[in-house]
Amino acid sequence: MKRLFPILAVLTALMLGYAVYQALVVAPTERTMGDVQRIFYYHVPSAWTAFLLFFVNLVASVAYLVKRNPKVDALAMVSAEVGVVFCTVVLVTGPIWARPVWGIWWTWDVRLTSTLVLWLIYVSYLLLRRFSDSAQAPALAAALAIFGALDIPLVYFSIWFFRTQHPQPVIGGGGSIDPRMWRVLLINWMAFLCFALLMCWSRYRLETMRREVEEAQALESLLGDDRGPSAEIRNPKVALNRSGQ
Amino acid sequence: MNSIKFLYSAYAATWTIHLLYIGSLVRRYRRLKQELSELKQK
Amino acid sequence: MTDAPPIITATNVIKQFGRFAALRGVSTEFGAGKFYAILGDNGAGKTTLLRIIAGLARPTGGCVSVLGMSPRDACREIGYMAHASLLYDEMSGMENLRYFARLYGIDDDKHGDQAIRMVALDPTLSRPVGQYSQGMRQRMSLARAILHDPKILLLDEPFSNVDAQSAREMVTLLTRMRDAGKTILLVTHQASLLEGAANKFVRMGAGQVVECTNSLSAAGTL
Amino acid sequence: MHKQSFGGGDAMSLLSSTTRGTITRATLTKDIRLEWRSKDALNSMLFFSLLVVVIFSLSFDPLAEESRRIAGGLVWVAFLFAAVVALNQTWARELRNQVLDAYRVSPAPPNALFMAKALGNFFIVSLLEALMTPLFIIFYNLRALGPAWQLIPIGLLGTWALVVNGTFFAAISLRTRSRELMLPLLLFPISIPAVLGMVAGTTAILTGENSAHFWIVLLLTYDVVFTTACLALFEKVLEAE
Repeated sequence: MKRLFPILAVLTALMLGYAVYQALVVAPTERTMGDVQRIFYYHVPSAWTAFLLFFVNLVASVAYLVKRNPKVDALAMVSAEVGVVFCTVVLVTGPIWARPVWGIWWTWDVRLTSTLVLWLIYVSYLLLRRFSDSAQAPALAAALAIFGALDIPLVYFSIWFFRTQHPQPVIGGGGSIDPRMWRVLLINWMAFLCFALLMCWSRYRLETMRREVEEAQALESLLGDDRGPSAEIRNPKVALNRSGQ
Repeated sequence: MNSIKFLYSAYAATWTIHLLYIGSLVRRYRRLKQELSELKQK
Repeated sequence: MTDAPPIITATNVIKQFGRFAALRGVSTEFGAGKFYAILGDNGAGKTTLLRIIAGLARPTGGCVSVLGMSPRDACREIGYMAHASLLYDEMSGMENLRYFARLYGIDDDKHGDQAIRMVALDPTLSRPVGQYSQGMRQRMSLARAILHDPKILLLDEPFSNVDAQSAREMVTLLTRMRDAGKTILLVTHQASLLEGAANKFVRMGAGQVVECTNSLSAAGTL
Repeated sequence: MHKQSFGGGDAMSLLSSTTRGTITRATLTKDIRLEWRSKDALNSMLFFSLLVVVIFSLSFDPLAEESRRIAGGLVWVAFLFAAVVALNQTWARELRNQVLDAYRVSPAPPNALFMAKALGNFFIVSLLEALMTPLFIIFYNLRALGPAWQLIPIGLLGTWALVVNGTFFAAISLRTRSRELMLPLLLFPISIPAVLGMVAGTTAILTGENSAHFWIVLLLTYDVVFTTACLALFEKVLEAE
């Protein structure tokens, strides 16, 4: 497994390079938008990757509540974190694309707004993980992930309806996409998927390592020679959990 | 065309975000390594 | 380890709170109808072990069985008392017990009345519990723990806020309950109070059971 | 050695569903009685929302026509913030003297506790809304141009939407390091569709330009979905230790 990592890394780098070449040189220039349309090859694959990762997070969260397997919990947290990174890319590249094309940075349309809400929900998920201690975080975070997943269709519907009531400047593009564009898009998506996998992999290894260190420190806290006051006094976090059941 | 600078800035932004994240991973990894070596010394 | 049939069994129980461990592999048994004093320094894992037996905390590893069941399933046979009173300060003793009785599916006032009398308090007292003296509050807390007549009593530092006189009265109460057939596990660092009262002294250190003896003198100086 | 089980069915099967109702009722009466004796949550919330009304009305000078368009947003944002004040108090009483542990060691189902808390919060927040609505009407010269009776289902469904998730996330955030700070951070993102439903529905009725039916259905769906989710997952939150 460990040998596979550098191989995958090299492969991903090659793919990403090839994908950039495809996106900037090979793909045909769009008629109305011009070259700026090439942002599409970064924006859309990032969105798909983010959604996929959030879906993985949901599956892992449900699985954790059923099986209580700490490895599944690590997978849930890793997919959420990398998902937020890709979602950030979507939210940053979106306005950069919108500005030259629509003349505005942002519009409260369905897709933009629900992606923003999705991002907010998963940022709150990561915050919850950061602010709760590691004994309780998995179950709490899993519950929040399920709530988030239930929320998304409602968010989409409500905003969709809200927008149809209040007409917006018509958003261009649309229509059918040139098959050559499709090909470039898929190549880019594959490259970004590999890249996401790579990041998840490293983050997962980091998380496993963090847990190992934590375990070692826990043992140390119990056996160390400098064991003066109780763990509760030295670690206010534990004391708080005791008092705040 | 002027819009080309938007294209480049979008690509640059994407990679800045990814590199920042990878940087944070490396930083966290280093800190863990250090904690691990401190633990081993004890 | 015990001469009485075991009623609580802990098998290789591990508990970790983030960077701190509380228990690292506790395996022990508690026999029916005995009075156990669980002793040890702060941070030795006494409270954590008790909370796991009470079903309040989930062990990181290993398992605990009470009467052959999981602690949660055995909850009707467990009475739990902590150094905090576990009572609503703004309500009177009887009002408190009436509410907690409901949680056990008990509808009448008889059980509450009986429990309050057993700890030598007056059930008709209308003062809110917040205005009780420490000793009285502690006894009311015991009344709450024995409300549903459990087979097992778990007490976590019951003497931490009370004067010596009240503590001695409490010990007498507990020995009487032990004689009536209850199994008692009491966590404390004031071991001397239990000399002659407890049947077994379990000493914990660094998240493990260090020794289990029949008298205090053998349990080392504390 | 049997496997240690904390999961769903065990604790619930200990008591029948009728006793579950009894426990919910007992907990609710207990909470209302305690709240009546101290009036902590109610007083702080009332004063807080009065402040919100006054500060909002200072920030612009509404004409009847204009205020109709924005009042929906203002009213619900004010209620949302006031509700957070009340929701943060929900579990405070159970933490004092660690009474929550007494509930947790009993065979009483966690669901019953959740339902009692959510109903209690619903009661308090509704009371607050009933007291504040006249203030809004007076300060902003409000008069509905659409069917005003529809404001009642929107109010009830919207309040339940805030309260049911609020109670749940208050239980989550009380297990984190910075309890009171965490609640709005978790609650607001999830509540966005509900808040949009309340605001847009109220505005539709006040201006009389659109029908509010869609928003009522949306709020109803939201309530059903999240009440089910809360009841299904609350045990996992309560037992997370």
